[in-house]
Formats: sequence, structure tokens, C-alpha cells
Amino acid sequence: MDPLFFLLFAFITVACGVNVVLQKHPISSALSLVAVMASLAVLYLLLGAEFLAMAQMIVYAGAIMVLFVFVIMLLNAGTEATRGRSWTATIFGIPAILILIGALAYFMQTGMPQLGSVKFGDFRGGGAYQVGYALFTEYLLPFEVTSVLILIAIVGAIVLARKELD
Amino acid sequence: MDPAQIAGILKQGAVPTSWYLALSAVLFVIGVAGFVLRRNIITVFMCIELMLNAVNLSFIAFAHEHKQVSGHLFAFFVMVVAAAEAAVGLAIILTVFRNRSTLNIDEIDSLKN
Amino acid sequence: MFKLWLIPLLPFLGFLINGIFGRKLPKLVINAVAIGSVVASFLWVALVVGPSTDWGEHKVQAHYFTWIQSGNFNVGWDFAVDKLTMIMLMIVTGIGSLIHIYATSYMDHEGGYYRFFAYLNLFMFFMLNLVLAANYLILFVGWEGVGLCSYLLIGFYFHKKSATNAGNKAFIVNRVGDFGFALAMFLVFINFGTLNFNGVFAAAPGKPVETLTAIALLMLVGAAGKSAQIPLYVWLPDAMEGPTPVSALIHAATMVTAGVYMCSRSSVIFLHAPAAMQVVALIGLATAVFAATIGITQYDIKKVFAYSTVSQLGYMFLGVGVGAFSAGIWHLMTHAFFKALLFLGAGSVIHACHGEQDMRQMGGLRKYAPWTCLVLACGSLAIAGFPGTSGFFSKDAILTAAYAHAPWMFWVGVVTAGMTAFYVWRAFWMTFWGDYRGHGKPHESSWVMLAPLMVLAVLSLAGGFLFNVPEMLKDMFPEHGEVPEEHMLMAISVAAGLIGIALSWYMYVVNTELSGKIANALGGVYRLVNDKYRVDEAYDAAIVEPIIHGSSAVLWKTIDQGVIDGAVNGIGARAQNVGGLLRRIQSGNIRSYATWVLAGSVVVIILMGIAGGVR
Amino acid sequence: MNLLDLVILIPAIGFLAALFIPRANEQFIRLFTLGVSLLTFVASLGLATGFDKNAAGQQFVTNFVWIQNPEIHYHVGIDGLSLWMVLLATFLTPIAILISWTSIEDRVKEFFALLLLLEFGLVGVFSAWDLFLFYVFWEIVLVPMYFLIGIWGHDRRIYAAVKFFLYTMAGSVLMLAAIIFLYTQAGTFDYVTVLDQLQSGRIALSHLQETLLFLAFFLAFAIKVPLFPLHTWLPDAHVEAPTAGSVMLASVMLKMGTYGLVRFCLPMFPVAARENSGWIVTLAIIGIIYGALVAMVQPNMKKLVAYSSVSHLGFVVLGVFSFTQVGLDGAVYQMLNHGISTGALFVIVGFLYGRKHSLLIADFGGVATAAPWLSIMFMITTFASIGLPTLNNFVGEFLILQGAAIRNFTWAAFASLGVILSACYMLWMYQRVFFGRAAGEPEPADDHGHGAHNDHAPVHTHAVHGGHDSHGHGMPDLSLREWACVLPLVMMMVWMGMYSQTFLPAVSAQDARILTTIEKGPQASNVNITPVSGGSAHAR
Amino acid sequence: MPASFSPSPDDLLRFLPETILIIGGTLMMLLDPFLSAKKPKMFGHISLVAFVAALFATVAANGVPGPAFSNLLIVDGFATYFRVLVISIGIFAVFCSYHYLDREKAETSEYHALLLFSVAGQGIMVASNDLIMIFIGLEISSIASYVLAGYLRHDRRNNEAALKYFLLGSFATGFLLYGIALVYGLSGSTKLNEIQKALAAPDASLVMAGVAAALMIVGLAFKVSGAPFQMWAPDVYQGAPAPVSAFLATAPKAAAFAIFLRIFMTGFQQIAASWEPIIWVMALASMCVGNFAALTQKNVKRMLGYSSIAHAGYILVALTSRSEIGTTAAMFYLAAYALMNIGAFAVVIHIGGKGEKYVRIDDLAGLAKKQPFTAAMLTIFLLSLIGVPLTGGFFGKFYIFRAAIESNLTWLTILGLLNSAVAAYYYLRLLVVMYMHEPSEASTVLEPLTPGLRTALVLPAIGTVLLGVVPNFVLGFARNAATFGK
Repeated sequence: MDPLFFLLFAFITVACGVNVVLQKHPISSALSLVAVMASLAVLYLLLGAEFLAMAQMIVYAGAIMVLFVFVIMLLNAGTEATRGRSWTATIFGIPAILILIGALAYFMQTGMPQLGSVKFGDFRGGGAYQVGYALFTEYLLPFEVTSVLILIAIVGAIVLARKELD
Repeated sequence: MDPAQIAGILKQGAVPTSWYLALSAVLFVIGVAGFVLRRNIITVFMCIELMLNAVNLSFIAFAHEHKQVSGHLFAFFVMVVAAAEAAVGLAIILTVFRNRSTLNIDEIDSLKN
Repeated sequence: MFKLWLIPLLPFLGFLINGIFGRKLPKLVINAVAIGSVVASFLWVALVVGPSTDWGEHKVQAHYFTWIQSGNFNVGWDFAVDKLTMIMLMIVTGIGSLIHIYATSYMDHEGGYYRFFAYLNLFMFFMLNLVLAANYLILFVGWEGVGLCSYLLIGFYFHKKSATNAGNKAFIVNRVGDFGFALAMFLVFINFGTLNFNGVFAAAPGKPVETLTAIALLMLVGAAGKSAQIPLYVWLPDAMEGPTPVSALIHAATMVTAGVYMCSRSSVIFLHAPAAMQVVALIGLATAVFAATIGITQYDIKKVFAYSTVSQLGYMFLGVGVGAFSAGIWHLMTHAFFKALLFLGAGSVIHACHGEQDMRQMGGLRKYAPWTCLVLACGSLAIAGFPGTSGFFSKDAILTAAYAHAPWMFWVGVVTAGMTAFYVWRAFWMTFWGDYRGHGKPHESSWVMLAPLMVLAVLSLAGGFLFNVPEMLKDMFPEHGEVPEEHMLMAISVAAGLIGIALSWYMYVVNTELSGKIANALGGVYRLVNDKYRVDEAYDAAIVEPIIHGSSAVLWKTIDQGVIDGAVNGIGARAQNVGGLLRRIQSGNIRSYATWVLAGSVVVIILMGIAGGVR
Repeated sequence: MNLLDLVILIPAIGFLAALFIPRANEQFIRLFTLGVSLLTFVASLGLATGFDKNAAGQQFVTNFVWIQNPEIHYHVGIDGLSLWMVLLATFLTPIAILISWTSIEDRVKEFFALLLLLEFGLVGVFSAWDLFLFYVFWEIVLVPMYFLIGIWGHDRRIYAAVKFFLYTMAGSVLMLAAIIFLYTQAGTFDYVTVLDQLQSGRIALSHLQETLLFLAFFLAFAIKVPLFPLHTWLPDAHVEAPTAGSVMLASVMLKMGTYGLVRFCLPMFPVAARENSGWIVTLAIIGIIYGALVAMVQPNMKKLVAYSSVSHLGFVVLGVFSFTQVGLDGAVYQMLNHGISTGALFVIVGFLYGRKHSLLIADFGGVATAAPWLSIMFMITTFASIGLPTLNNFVGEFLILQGAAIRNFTWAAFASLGVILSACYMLWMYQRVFFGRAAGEPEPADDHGHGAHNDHAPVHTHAVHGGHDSHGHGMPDLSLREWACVLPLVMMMVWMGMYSQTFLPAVSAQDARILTTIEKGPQASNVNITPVSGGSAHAR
Repeated sequence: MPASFSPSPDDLLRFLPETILIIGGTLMMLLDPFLSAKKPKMFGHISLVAFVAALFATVAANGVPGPAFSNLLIVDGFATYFRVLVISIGIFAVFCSYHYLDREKAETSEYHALLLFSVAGQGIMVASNDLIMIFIGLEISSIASYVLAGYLRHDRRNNEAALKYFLLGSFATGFLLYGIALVYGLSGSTKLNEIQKALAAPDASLVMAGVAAALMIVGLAFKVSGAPFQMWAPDVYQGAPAPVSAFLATAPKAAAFAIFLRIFMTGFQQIAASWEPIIWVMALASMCVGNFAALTQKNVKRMLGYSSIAHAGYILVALTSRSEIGTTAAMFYLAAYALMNIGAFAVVIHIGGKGEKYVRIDDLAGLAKKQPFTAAMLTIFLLSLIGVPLTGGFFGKFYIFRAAIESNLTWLTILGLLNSAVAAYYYLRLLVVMYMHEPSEASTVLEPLTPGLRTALVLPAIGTVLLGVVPNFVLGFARNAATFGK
């Protein structure tokens, strides 16, 4: 079953990912991105990351993407203009992307050490308990420090988006 | 990887970790491609999220490989970072839009040469 | 011992006093200082050094201080007196004194009076240095120093462009000669390890002929510059821009003979380099003829004497070249007498005619300036080799030696002697006979001017008897072989002189039309000679102009500013171009930036992946 | 703290102190900097009197660690080579200050302070015995000169200043690379140690390495000298610089290059120096002739003098690379001579500029009438520059040419052409500037002659119509201050020309040591060129 | 390492500097309602106090060196050195900001809070021993910087700078993060010493390690603005408010170089042979791009942006030499670089005027006549940037090239030195304009130097000269720190 699940959701992920890029209207891209995240959450689950799968759905697909959609609506962003001005991006961009994926594939193919395989349920270290325990012991510092990150985000948003400086 | 191998995997019922990694790589590159090719700033920003998600998948796949929880934590931190970035980034986009009334990334090029 | 340093230093003090304070001094003091210093020096030479010097082998040496010392290159400020030097000292100080006296009157009305005497004293200092030197470098000090004074005095009337031009020309042409002299010194030091005359001459006979020939030829270049020989004679006629006493002292009697002195001084080297000797003789002879032909056609009285000087210097070189060093020196001395006389006389004539130098504007002056006429007649006789005069003896000595060396040289010399007599007497007739053709009323010069002239006139006439130079110098230079036909030769040369005088008398007194007819008949040839063979023009066209235009157009404008600076600025411009290109890449477009990041990362990833795989 | 330290420190302290003087006190600033520079000069005279010319090695040494790891020493001292260079710098600085007394009106404080900084750098360059320290001073010198040219210069000053800075910088960075490389080999910057290790073979350089190191040092020095074809910064810098700048530049700074050649290039890389001497000498000779020819056709006096420097310094390089005692002595001596005589040329050209605000030869004429003493001083300087015996340049040039002739007679022959040409351009300039009559000049002053006999009418009649007193105002003779600038220089010319024994023995002794070390060089025997010293191959 | 809920006092002490900075920033937000209307300058004072306190805390923390927080952090000489550096830069940034914010009427608590947070993030970066910690520190620093770059939100230049910085920064972070992920996958840890061990294992996959390192190089090179990842730098430095540019050009760069050094000199030392050529090329490219593109700039800020690229190139040369001397050199150079750049930007702030109207090079014209002191200070900084002896810039360059030559990077050295000669040209242009041109419009409206800016000029100037004349006091410390505790 696992491979089928994987392939299914991998297909959804990639398809939606491509859709994010291909869609002309940002709102479509955003919805595709939500789909990517959702299918990724499933893959996380397959990898035994229960907590993260939930977090992915709640934080990412929920909070962050809502913010995106909100801003898109707020700015009333329409279909993106077709006139592009970057020759560099068009001429070098696409070949570079192809070479990048090729290179990554080649090196992963040749250079990756022998890895195991994933079977649903063979790793149970990703539950809320384990994650929580690690967060408050070994990873206490980053956990606390990320709070600063959130604070900065708040301050930054205030600085940039509030109505008037006075 | 030839079809026979794939068939073997399907039969066995276990997915090689490298498939996840490959998926991650593909997703990453899609993100990169989107960044380079799209013109709407918000879409471009979403492509960055795509890249971060791709990396998260790698982290979790490797966490599974090493049977460690730390990889999950990394992914978790990345999410927090992504959230903070999203807040700040969207605020920046907002100010840009207020001043220029455009979201076309190609039109934001007054600082140059 | 003899305080040799006093000899040059006295005039030098005169120079300092007049040079620094002269502006504020009355003329009387200036005269006293200028004349006094030179006369004192003359007296010191004549009364103290001269008599005490044993006229035999004895040689006075004095070392004052080390001038330059570097490794084994050691040059001291050394003086030495031997007989040759003694003769030169007498000539220089003696004639120098006379000319100083003459000049006090001649320059009486000139501006820059003190300046003139300061320069003149400085000249004496350097000239005495030159003859007193005991090594080549000190000789060279004098050599260059007299060049400097020559430059200053030729350009004495520095408001006149022609004067300063002439000064520059003199100095620069001399520099060409000095170039040769300096190279000669380098060779001397390389081969002898010293520049001292004693050391060099002692070792010279043992050195290879090629070396000595090279040294001698290079010295000849130097001598040719200083003594106005072909091809470097061109400066001397122009040097007549200077005041006449200068022409007499520097450009006739003393400085220009320094080349002859130097060659004689180096006789040991020359004698061991026969090929060089031959060259010296040929150049001397060629110069003698060449300058004489020009002299025939000139109308400026000083130019005539100037070419005559060149010609006579050629004689001296002929003497040196054929090995008759003492004859050369003899002629040097007699020439100093009569040529100084001629120039000073010419000065007197010019003075009489209110500054006129063109002989066509003179004539009949014997009535207005009888004394001048008389003394000039003496000088002219002497230069024409009239029997019994000083010129007769010295010229004869040279011609005899030339005959012994190669008869054809004798014959050329004789022809030259005839021409010399012709043009000098031509000048004489044109000046003193006929009717006065100029403006104003000519007048006789003052006694201050005439007195030195008379002394010189006596010397010109009797100098040959009084000072038998070959006799004095006979131990210094090898004996010259006797020529059997000596009297015959003497007669021929005297005859040539007389014919010259007679011809000139006929052409310029009896049949004055004739010269014009001949000139017309000769046409182009005459004009060529009258234009001094257009050598100056040729030099200008062949050397000066190409150098100046080449330097300006090619070296400066093209190579310096075009190529080198162009390359430097070009590098700058290229750098800015590159900068401009890089700035264009920096388009401000976020997507292009991202593309660069992407492209960069692709390259880095591939390289690192490959490198990592290789280990 | 010995005397040399004082000589280095006094200008530095003076510089800093001058910065704190209120800028309104202009006269005080002038006096103060003059006082400092004179004090330095007096102190440096003590160096000359206390110097023992027979002792090997450097004297007045101060050596302590400045920076640990990499161990960089403040190691200064002087030997026969640097002694006179130091004195040259201290001698010319007061003169440079004096000539700027009235001509500098803008930003007086900065100007005079910078001159002191320049002096500090120059003295430092010539006395440093640590490679790093040397480089430090070498670069420090650039800064004040850059400002001197750029701020107080003439019309194209900025171009000239930047060109000067970049040219020098481009050369010196390679020297820095070479210095660092030597450090990695020797483990020290101390020049004595480095040299010792190089000579004893403890640092074994490959042939290629030695050549490259030599070239790196050589390039830096050659630009500074400047050697053809790296010279084009010089005319620009000279022409545009204020007089004091030109003087210091020509007289002292150019010597940094030649000094470097003698001090560093030769002893450290004897083999490379000898192998490369052929083309170097060729360039030097080209420079001699080329500089002279180009000087001849310059319409601008300063440019003329600048190109003449190219020519004269070609002689110096020739002397250095003759590898003979005579040539080397002459080269070092010629550095001093050129400093004095070219310095004086610039000083007087500066006077002329101050009077007429032009540097073009064509704008002058007849100066000799109006300002006889000025003309006489310039005449002496001119002849010194031409190389008239009894004046200083002759001694140097003769020794150089003699040395070159010992090594290769053809070199001397070609180089001697420069002596002829120098007379051409200098005299021609002198004639056009000082002789003749200035345009519109009236009858000459009473004591200056036009020949009563010879002087023909045109000049007279033409001149009568000129303005009556133009020359009296426009071209005064030397003032007392100007005398104070020129007279010491002229006296030095005569002294150095007449009695070189004051200076040469110290130089000679040091040169002899350098030459011996060169001949002892570890690989010297492998090379096919036999070293020649003096004329020892012949006579005796 | 046994996991525990309560960190030890030593752990807390080792993290004290950042704690102080964060508390200071938070405190500022709390005090905002009381101060912002009446005494906005107080915010500056408070942040100064916080920075100074953090500086002392750094010194205190250095007294108890060692790892903290389950080895995520490490306090060693290296960390202390860079902490002191970034905190000092913070102090100077505050001094630079007083006048600027006053002029722009934009004195807020948020500005100073963000500055404090940003420095805190850099402090975390430099003291981290773990890639994930590094990442978090980097993001704290970066996100705060993004906001600061766009601080004057009504200014179009600020907006654009912020957007570019943000988008491209995030893009590059993606690469960095991907690299971290791969490293984690290969070694099973993100701790640098573990990575080093894992890579030393005989069966380690060096191909993937290379790819991972490559991705991290991309991310880090972006942060240090090494070519070809430098494109953002000129735009951002030009667009951001001048004091922020001063800060951005120095502190994040120093911190980024610190982690660059730490990661590549410890974690990736095993595969040094493969990254050295890459950095070699990158160093050269940075020097060339920076210097050549700066040649024709007209805007001072932009020119300084390009110059910072070139200087990054020099520091990359030090990295290329991958020796302790090289690390020392990079550390020293960063200090010198920070001082001279802050100083140069301070002058730009001074002459800029309201709305940064006068930031063209020509606006410096005649500065030496109007304000000789300011001109003299800028002269010191420019001479240091050129690399004239007796300045920190020179000694730093010298030390870098010394390291390079000792590592046989002769050609890189020569090219680098030639580059520094090219660089002299555009720095000289500033000197030319300042000293040799007649005063322009900008100088007529020039205000006198305020005490804050004066401090921001004098202290760096003194520092620059001290680094050049007596480099030992910094050099000695850097040399000990460069061993990474080995």
C-alpha cells in the first residue's frame, strides 16, 4: 500500500506544485499551494511525523496560507502582467533549472549513500510527546529563540504596515 | 531504476527513502523555477514557501532514515521561520504595493546599475 | 713649490670679484681687477714658474686634492708643467693680458662691462686649467669650462637671437666633440686604469694598436669639435657674433687651439696609432683647403678671419697628423700672435667704422686709421708666410713635414697657403685701400687699443726668431726626418704666398671689376662657396630638423602621448568599460538576480559534486 | 632613541602638532613647519658628522618589535647609501617650505603639514631596514604627494594626481606580494636576516622564483624611477604639482626607486639582476635618449624638466646595472646630484611662474635683463644639469658612463648621446626664456649690453614702443627669501662638483660591500657573466 | 549530553549577551507608550545601554568558555571576537541613527528594537555550534534586517530595497536550508563537530557532501555578497536608510563570514580540497566585480555597496587559504572593514540631508573646505579602504595576502593586489571631489556635525588607525580564536 500512497500523493504534490507556478492568477496559485501542503502532510504522516503533519495542516496550510490569500484579496491582485523584462531570467533561467534538476538527480543517483526504506509505522518517534520532550530539553534554546522571531515578525509587520508613523 | 525494481518495491510495500528525497528535490526545483519565472510578487513569495516545504520533506525523510526526532524539530523551526517570513514578507509587499500600485516584480527595478 | 694653483686661481678671483660685485664697482676697479689678475698670473708664469722650471727633462707635478675617487678610479686635481705646458701658459697668459687691456677700451661703451670681464677672467681660469692639467679629466674640466665661457661670450649680446643661437650652436657642437673625448677617456681608463698623463703615456707603447687607434680617433673627434675641424667646424664662423676681443682670444688664439694641444699632449698615443695619424692629417688638410675657399668669398671681415682660423687650425692638424707635433705647436703659437692681431685689428677697424663689419662698406681706411693699417699689414704678412715673419717659419715647418710624409699633402698645403695669402690680403686691400664707402667718418682707435696691437705686431713679425718652438720641444717629440729639398720647398711656399698677395692686389686695388666678373663667370659654384657650401643648411635638414620634428611628432605626440599614455589611459577606459558591462548585468530586476544566483549555484553544485566524487 | 629616530620623529610630531594649530594662524603655521624642518635638518647633519664610513653595516640603529607574529620590527638605521638620501630629504624640505611661503594661500595649514608628513615618509623610506616597514613608508609617501598635487596643483591636477597615485600603487602592490613571499620563505621581514639567508642559500629560490621576485621589486622601483616606458606619470605629475611638490617629487621621491634598486633588487637577487640587466640597460638607454629628445620639444618648462628627469634617471639605472664599483658609485652620486640640480630647476621655474603665472616657454624672454641674479642662478643650475665639470652632475654622469663603459663600451657610447642632447634642450630653453627680449620690453636696463657695434637696429626701434615699466614690476629679481632657497642649492652644486670626497667615500664603501655580496651570491658562479668591479680587469 | 529541563547557570551566562539584547528590545516595546511622544531619543539611549551591557556580558561569557544548551552554542574566542564585533557595530549604528532618525522624524522604539534583535541574531549565529541554531540566528538577523531596510516605508527606495533584500534573501536561504538538510541526512546531525566526524568516516559520501556544501556556499556567499551572488548588495545598500546600510554592510556580513569560517573550517574541512577552488574563483570574481563596477558609480552608497563586494572578495581570499592564519586574517579584516565602512557611511548620513537628497559623489564636493574635520575623517576611512599603510585596511589586506601566499595562492594574491590598485581609483575619486572640487550645493546646506555622528566618526577613525599602527591587540586575540579551540 505504501508505495501507492506515496506515488499518489507525490503526484498530487508535484502536480499542484507545478500548478502553483503555472497558474496566472495568484489566488489559484495559493490554492494549489494549499493542496501541495496538504499532500505533503500526508507524506509526513507516512514518514511517521504525526506532529508535523498536524502542524503542517494547521500552521502552514491554515494560518500562513490564509494570510497569503488575505493579502491577495486585500491587494486585489489580478492576473499577472505578461510583459516580462528580464531577458536573463528567460534565456538563462529555464536551462539553468533543467541543469539544476539534472545535476541534483545525477548526484543523488551516484552519490547518495545506501538509504533504507520507509514503511508506514516503522518509526514512531514523531509524536507530540517526543517532539515536545525534545523541544523542552535538547532544543530548548532554539525553541525559546524562535519566540524572538515571532516577535520580530510582529514588530516588523507593525513597522511596515501600520497606517502612519507619528 | 528499471521497471523491475519498481515492481519489486511495490510488491514489498516499503518506499525507498530516496524517493522522498527525489520528490523533495523536484519540489525544490519547482519552487526555484517559480521564483525565477513568475512575475507576481506574491506568487514568487509562494514559490519560496514551496522551496521551504521541499526542504522540510527532506528533513523529515532523513529523520526517518536516522530514526531521530531532531529532523522533525528542524522542520518545525523551519515552519516557524516561514511563518515569520510570511508576516514580514507580506508586510513588505504591502508597502511596496502602496507606494507603486503594482505587484509586477519586473517593475520594481529603480535601483540598478 | 711653484704654487701652480696661483696661475688659474688669480683670474678666478678676478671672476668672483667682478662677477659678484661688479655691478656696483666703478670701471676703473673692474679694469684693475680683470687686468691685474691676468697680468699677475702672466707675471707669475713668466717670472717665477718659467725661470725656475728646468727646461730640460724636469717636470713639475702638483697634487692638490682628490677630486673623484671610486674604487680604483682615482682622479686628483693635479697640475703639471713641462715645456709644452710652459709654452701654452705663456701664450695664454700673455695674449690674454694683451687682449684684456685691449678690451677695456673696446668694450668701454658696452653694457654689461663687468660681466664681460668676469666671463673673460673665468675663461682664463679654465684655459689655464686646461693647459696645466696633469690628467685627462682635469684637462676635460678646462675643456668644458672654456666651452662654457665661449658660450657665454658668444652670446654676450643676449638680446640678439643670432648671438644666443651662435652660443648654443658652439656649445652643442662642442658637446659632440666632447662626446668623443669622453669616450676616449673611458677607453683610456679601461685600458690603462688611470687617467694620469704620466701613467697613460708610460704604458701606451705596450698597448695594442687597435686600442690606441680607437682612443686616438675618439680624441680626434673631441679635438675636431674644439678646434673646429671638419665636420664640426660649423660653430666657429657663427661664434663671431661675440665681441671682437672674444673672437681674438677664444676663437683664434687660445681655446680653439686646445684640440691641437690635446693631440700633441697625447702624442704618445697618436704616434702608436699611425692610422689615426693619417686621419688627423687628412682632416686637417681638408679643413685647411675647404675653409680657405670659403674665406675667399666672404665680405664680413670677421667671417674672413674666422674661416682663416679654421683653415689655419687645419694646418696645425696637418702638422700633428704628419707627426710634426712641434711644428704644429709652433704654428699654434705664431697663429696666436698674428690671428689675435688680425682680429683685434679687425676690431679696431670695426670700431673705426662705427660697428660696420661688411668690407664693402669700408675702404681707404689707411688714411683715417694709419696705425691700425700698419699693424694689420704686419699680421697679414705673417699669415701669408712672408719670409722672416713668424708665420713663415711655422708654416714652412709644417709643409716640410707634410712633404716628408706625403708630397701631395705638401702641394695641397701650398695651394692653401696661396689662397690664405689671397683672402687675407683681399681683406686688407678692401679695407684700407680705395675710397671710403661707408657712412660717417671713420676714426683711429685709442692708444689703449693700439698698444696691444703693436706688441702683437712685433710678435707676429719676430715671433719666429724669438721662440723656436721645435728647438724647445725637441726632447718631447721624436725628431722629424730632414727633407733634402727643404729650401726648395720653402721657396715654393713663399712664392705661393707672394702670388696670393699679388693677385689680391691686382684684383682689389688695380682692377676692382675683375672679382665681380670672375664671380659671375663661376656662377653656381661661386654662390655655393659664398654660402659656405650650405653646410649649415645641410646639417639643419639632415640632423636638426629630423630630430626636432621626429621628437615632437613621433616621440612625444605619437609614442609618449599616443602609445604609452594611450595604453595607460586605455587600460583605464577598458576597466571602466568592464565596469559598465558589470553594471548593466546589475539590471535591478529581481528575477535576473535570482537567475544569477541560480546559475551560480548550478555551477557550484556541479563543480563541487564532481570534485567531491574525485576525492 | 638615537639621532636617526629623532630625524624620523620630529617631522611626524611636527605634522601632528601642525594639525592642531588653528588654521587662522597662517604665518605661525609657516614658521612652525619651517622651524620643524630646519630642526630636522640640523639633527640630520649630526648623522653625517657622526657617521663612520669605514664601518660595515648600518649605523644609528634602532630595532624593536613593532608587531608580533608576523614579527615586524621597527628597524631603522643608515649606511653609506641611505645617509645622503636622508640628508637630501631633510635638506630639501625646508627649501620646499620656503618656496611655498607666499605662493600657497589656500588651506595653508594642510599644505605645510603635508610637507612634514612627506618628509617623515621619505626619511623613513631611506632608513627602514625591515621590508614591511619599508613598504609602509613607501606607501605613506604617496598620500601627502597625492594631496599636494591634487589640491594645490595646476589645471589638470586631478588627472595628474590620480595617475601618479595609481601608477605607483600598481607597481608597489606587486612588491608587497614579493615581500610577503620572502617573508614566507625567511620567516622574517628583517632585511638583514632575509638578505643573509638569501646569500647563504638558506632560502633556496628556484630560478623562476628569483626572477619573478626580482621583477616584482623591479617593477615597483622602475615605475618610481621612472624607467622608460613607465614614465608617463612623471611629466603630468611634475607639471601639475605646485612647486614644492615638483621639487620634492623630482628631488627625493624619484630616488626612492633607484635607491630601492640598489638597496633591494641587487643584493637580494643578484643572479636575476645580472641576467636581466641587458634589457633593463637597454630601456635605461632608450630612456636617456628618448627623454632628452622629448624634452627638447616641450613647450612647457616644467614638462621639459620632467622629461629631463627621465633622461637623467636613465643614467642612474644604467649605472646601477653596470655592476661596477664606478658605475654604482656614480649612480648613487647622481641620485644626489639630480636631487639638487633638478630641485633647483624646479625652484627657479617656480619663481618664474610666481612672476608671470605661466609655464610656457613662449611666454617668456628677456628675463636676464630684468632679473639678472635669477638668470645667473638658473644658468648655474642649467649647466649643472648639463653636466659641466666642476658642477655636481658631471661627477655622477662621468662615473656612470665610465662604469657602463667598463661593462660594455657600446652602452656608454649610446648613453653619452644623452649628454649631447641634454645641452641641446637645456640651452635652448635657457635661450628662449632668459635671452632675447620680452614682448613689449623697452630699452634694456643700463648695465645690460646691446652691442654698440653689433646690435642692429630692428630690435631697437621695435622695443622703444614697449610699455615703460613692465619688466620692473613683472619680473623682479630674487628676493631675500628666494635667495635663501636657491643659494644653498647652488652652493651644494659647486661643493658636490668640486669636492666629491665629502660624499663619495661613504657611498663607495657601501657600494663595494653590495658588490661583494653580489659576487658572493650563492648561485653567482653558475652564471656566465663575469662580474666586473671597477677597472680591476685591467691595469694594476 | 543528558537532556534536562533547566539549563545550568553557566549555560545562561554563555547566552547572556543575546539575552540582554532581546530583553532590551522587548523592554523598548514596553516603554514605547511612555516615551515615544515625549522623549524619542531615549530609545537610542536605551539601546546603547543594552548594547554596552551586552558587550560586558560578552566579556563575562568569555570567562566561562565552553558549550552551552546541549552543545548548540559554544562560547569560544571566535564567538567572543565576533560577538564583540557585531555588538560594537550595533553601538556605532545607534550613534549613526540618532541624527538620521531625528532628521527623518522617524524615531521609534521599533527601529531600535529591531536593531537589537538583529544583533542578537548575529550573536547567536556566531556562537552557534549547530547548523539549525545558525539557521535560526541567521533568520532572526535577516528578518529584522529586511524590516530595517524598508524602515521608511513611504520612501520608494526603502520599499524596493526591502523587497529585494527579502525575496532574494529568502531565496538564498532556501538553498542554505536545503544544504543543511542534506548535511543532516548525510551525517545524522547538524552539530558541526559531528559533521566533521561523519565526513571523516571512510564511507562518507563525499559527492553528496560536496553538493550539500555547494548549496550552503550559495546561501552563505549570498549573505556575504560574494560574486556571483552579490547582485542584491548594491541595490539594497543604496535603497536602505543610510544608517541601516551602514549596519547591513557590516554586521550581518561579519556574522555571515563568521559562520562561513566556522562551518567550512570545521564541519567541511574534510572536503576542503573541493571547495577551495570554488572559493578561489568566487574571491577573484568578487574582487573584480566589486571593484570594476564601482569605478563608474555616481552614488556614494551604491559605490560603497560595490566596494563591500570587493572587500568580501578579499576576505574570501583569506578563506581560500584555509589555514589558521587565513582565519585570523579574515577576522582581523572584518574588524577593520566594519570600522572603515561604518565611518564612511556615517559621512554619507551626515551629508545626505533630509530624504537623503545628497548622496551622489558630487555632493561631497568641497567638503574639505566646509568641514575639514569631517573630510579628514572620511580621508582616514578611504585610505584604509584603499589599503594605505598605518590603517587597519592595509594591515588586514597584508595579513590576508600573507595567509594566501603561505598557502601557495600566489596568483590569487597578485590578482588581488592588482585589484586593490584598481580599487584605489574610485576611492581616490571621493578624495578628489572632497578636496579638489569647489563646494557644491550640498555643502551649502550642510549642518554641523552632531555629537552622535561625531562619535560614529571619531571612534571608528581611532579604531582604524589603531588597527593599522598597533594591530597586536586585536590580532593576538584573533589568532588564538582562529584555532576554534583545537
